[in-house]
Amino acid sequence: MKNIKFLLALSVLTLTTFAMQGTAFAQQVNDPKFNKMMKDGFKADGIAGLDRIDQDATQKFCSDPVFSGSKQAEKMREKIQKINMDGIKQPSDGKYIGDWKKGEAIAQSGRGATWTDKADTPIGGGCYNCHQIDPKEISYGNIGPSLTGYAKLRGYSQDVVTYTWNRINNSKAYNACSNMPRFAHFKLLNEQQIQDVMALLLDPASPVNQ
Amino acid sequence: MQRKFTLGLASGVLAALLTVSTSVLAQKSATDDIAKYREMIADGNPSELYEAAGEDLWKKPAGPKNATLEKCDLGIGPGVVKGAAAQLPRYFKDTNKVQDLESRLMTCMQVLQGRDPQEMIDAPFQKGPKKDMEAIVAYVVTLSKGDKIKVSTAHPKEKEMYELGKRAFFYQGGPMDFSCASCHAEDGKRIRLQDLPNITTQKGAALGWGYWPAYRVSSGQFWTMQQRLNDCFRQQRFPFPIYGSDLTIALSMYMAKNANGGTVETPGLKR
Amino acid sequence: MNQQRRSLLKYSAVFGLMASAGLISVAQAQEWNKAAFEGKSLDEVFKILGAGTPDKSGAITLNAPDIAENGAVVPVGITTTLKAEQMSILVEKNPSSLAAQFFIPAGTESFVTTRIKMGQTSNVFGLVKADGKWLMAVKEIKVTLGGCGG
Amino acid sequence: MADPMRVRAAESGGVVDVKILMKHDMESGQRKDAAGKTIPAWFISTINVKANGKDVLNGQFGPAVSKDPFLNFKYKGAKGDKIVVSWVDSKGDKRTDEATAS
Repeated sequence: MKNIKFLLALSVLTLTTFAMQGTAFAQQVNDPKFNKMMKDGFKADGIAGLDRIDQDATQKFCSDPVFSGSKQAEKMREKIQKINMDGIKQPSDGKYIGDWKKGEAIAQSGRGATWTDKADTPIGGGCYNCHQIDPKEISYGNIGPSLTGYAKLRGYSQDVVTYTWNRINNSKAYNACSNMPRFAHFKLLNEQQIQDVMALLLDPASPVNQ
Repeated sequence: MQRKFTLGLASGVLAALLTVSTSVLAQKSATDDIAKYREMIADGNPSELYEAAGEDLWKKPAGPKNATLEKCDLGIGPGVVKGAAAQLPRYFKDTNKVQDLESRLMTCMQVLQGRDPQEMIDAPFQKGPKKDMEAIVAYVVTLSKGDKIKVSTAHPKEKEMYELGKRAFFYQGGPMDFSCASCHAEDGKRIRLQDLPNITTQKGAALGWGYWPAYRVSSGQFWTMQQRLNDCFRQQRFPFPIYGSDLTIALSMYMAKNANGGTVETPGLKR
Repeated sequence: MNQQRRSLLKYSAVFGLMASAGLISVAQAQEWNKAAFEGKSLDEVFKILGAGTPDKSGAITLNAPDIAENGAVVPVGITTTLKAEQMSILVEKNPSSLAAQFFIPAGTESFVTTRIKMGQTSNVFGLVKADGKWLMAVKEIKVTLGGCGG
Repeated sequence: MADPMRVRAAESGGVVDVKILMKHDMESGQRKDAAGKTIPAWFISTINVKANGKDVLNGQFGPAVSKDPFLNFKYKGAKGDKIVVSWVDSKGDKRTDEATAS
C-alpha cells in the first residue's frame, strides 16, 4: 500500500492544479457530509485496511464520470495517463513472454486481495471476468473487449508486445478511466505473472492464437 | 510511435470483427441455456423456508422486554407489514433518519424488545442475531411481492441520502480501482456469464433492487440487501462496510429511487 | 463369528417386524444403501444396485439444463413412459456417482425432480428399473464458473 | 430440532403434484473449513411421503443432493389427501411435516 500513499501525495499536487484550473466538479466538490459518511461507513478487516478508501489522483478523477469524460477534462485525462505511463517498468530480465499455461490459470482466477483472503493468498488476474480469451471457455465477461485471436489479428511485432505489456501493467496509461485494474502499480500481479499472461495473448502456441 | 501503432492495429480490426460475430452467437446460446437453467430452479425457491421462520420470529416475544415486533412501524403504520418494503428506504420522524429495512428493524428490536443494536451490527451474517434478522427480512419482503417500488425523495433528508448514495456509487478505491459503477453503469454487460444490471437506469435498477433480498444458490443462503452490498464491497476489494451504516442506506436509497415504478420480485433466486 | 454381521441380522429382524406392524415404511426398513452411495464409479454403482449394464432407452427423458450456472444446484428430473419401480440419478464425475434413488409405488407417476451438486462438467445418468429391467438415459451438463470470485 | 419443511400439494385431473422444500445443509463431506479441516458429511439420507397413510414415494439421498433439498413428484390422488413427509438424516435427526392436497 506504499504506492497508495505515494499517489495520495501526488493527488494533493494535482488537486492544487484542479483548483487553479477552476473547473466545476459535479460530484467532486469537497463535501464534509460525504467524507464523514465514507469514513464512518467502513471498518478495517484483515488485509483490507481503511487506507483502501483513500483515493489517489486517478481514482478521484474517475469517480466523477460526468466530468472525467467531458471535453474540458481532456488535459487532465492526459495528465492522469502520463502519471500512470511514467510508472510502468519494462521487464527487468528483458523477457516479455512467459508460460501461457500459467497465464491461463492466472486469467481464470478472480480470487485474492479481499478481506477474506490472507496477505499471501495468490491474487488472480480475473481476466475472464471481463474478457473472452481462450475460445473454449464459454464463461467469460464482456466489460472489456474480446482477446480471442489476440496476436493472430494484431501480429507479434515489438510494438504490439510493448503495448500489451504496458496495458496489463497499467491500463490507465492509455485510458485514464479504463475499467481495468492497474496490475503492476498495485502489485496485484508480479513481473513473472504478467509475463505468463502476456504469453496467453502473444505466444503463437497459446489457444488464443489458434 | 503511438500513431504508427494505431495504424498497425487497424488492419486487425476487420478480422477481429469477424471473429467477434461468431463468438457472439456461441455466447447467445450460452446465455439462453443459462436462462433455461434459471427458469428450472425458479420453481421452489428455498427463501420460503426463511419466510416461515421469519413470521414466527415476528410474532414471538423476545428480548429483555419480552415483546413481539407486531407493533413495529416500517413506515406505513405500526404493525403494517404488507407493502412496507416496497417503500423503503424512507425518512422516519422518530429516529430523524432515513432507514432501510434492516436498520429500521434494528430500531424496532431496540425500542420494542429492548435489544442492543450493536449486537446485531457486530454479528456475522447467517449466525446468531443476524440469522433471525435474515428470516424476518424474508418474511417482510415477501409481503411486498408484486407491489410497485415506490420510494420517495420528497423529504430533504431523503433527497440528501439519494445524492450521497449516488456519489458513493461512483466512488473508486481499493487496489483494483473499482466502484459500483465499474460493473453497474453500462447496459448489456456481464461478469463471466452473470448479467450486470445498469443501476443508473430505471430498468437496470429495477432488475437489481427488485430481486434482492434473494436466496443465493452458490452459497445456499438467503441474503439480505445489506449482505448483498457487503459482498459487492468485498469483491471491490474495499474495507468492510459497517452493517446498517449511512453509507449502505445511501446506496440503497440510490438504487431504490432509480428503480421506482419497477416491481418488487423479492425474495429472488440468484446464482 | 462376525459380531457386526450378527447385530446387522438382529436389526433387520427388528426392522422387518416394525415394517410389518406398519410402524415404518418399507424404504426406511430397507436401510440407506451405504454401499451404493459410496460407489466411486458408475459401474460400481450399477453392480451394487444389481443393474448390470443398463441399455440406453428413448423411453426415458432427463430434464436438465445444458449449462448449470452453479454446480451447487443443478435441477435434474427423470420421466419415463414406462412403469418405473425405481429411478436413480448418477453423476459420472462426482466423487461418488449415485446422487439420489427413488422407489415408486403403484399409483405414483414415473416422474421425479430434485436438485443435485456437481463438482464439474459431467455426464448425468437417469437410471430406471421398470418391469424388472434396467434402462437409462444420459445427458451432459456443463458446469460453468460464475461470479467475479470464481 | 430440525427446521420445518414447506410442503405444497395441488390436485389437477386426478393427479396430485407434490413439491417439497427441506431445510438441511446437506454437507457433502468434500468441503474444508477455514482451518483446512474437512467438514464431515451430514445429509438427509432417507425420505418417505405418505398420502392418507399409504406410501406414495420413498427416496434415498446421498451427500450430492443440493443444500435445502427440493423434491417434486406426482401421484394419483384427490383434493383433501393428507400428505405426510418424513426425513431422517445421516446423524439420525428427523423431521415430519404435513400438508393437505388442494
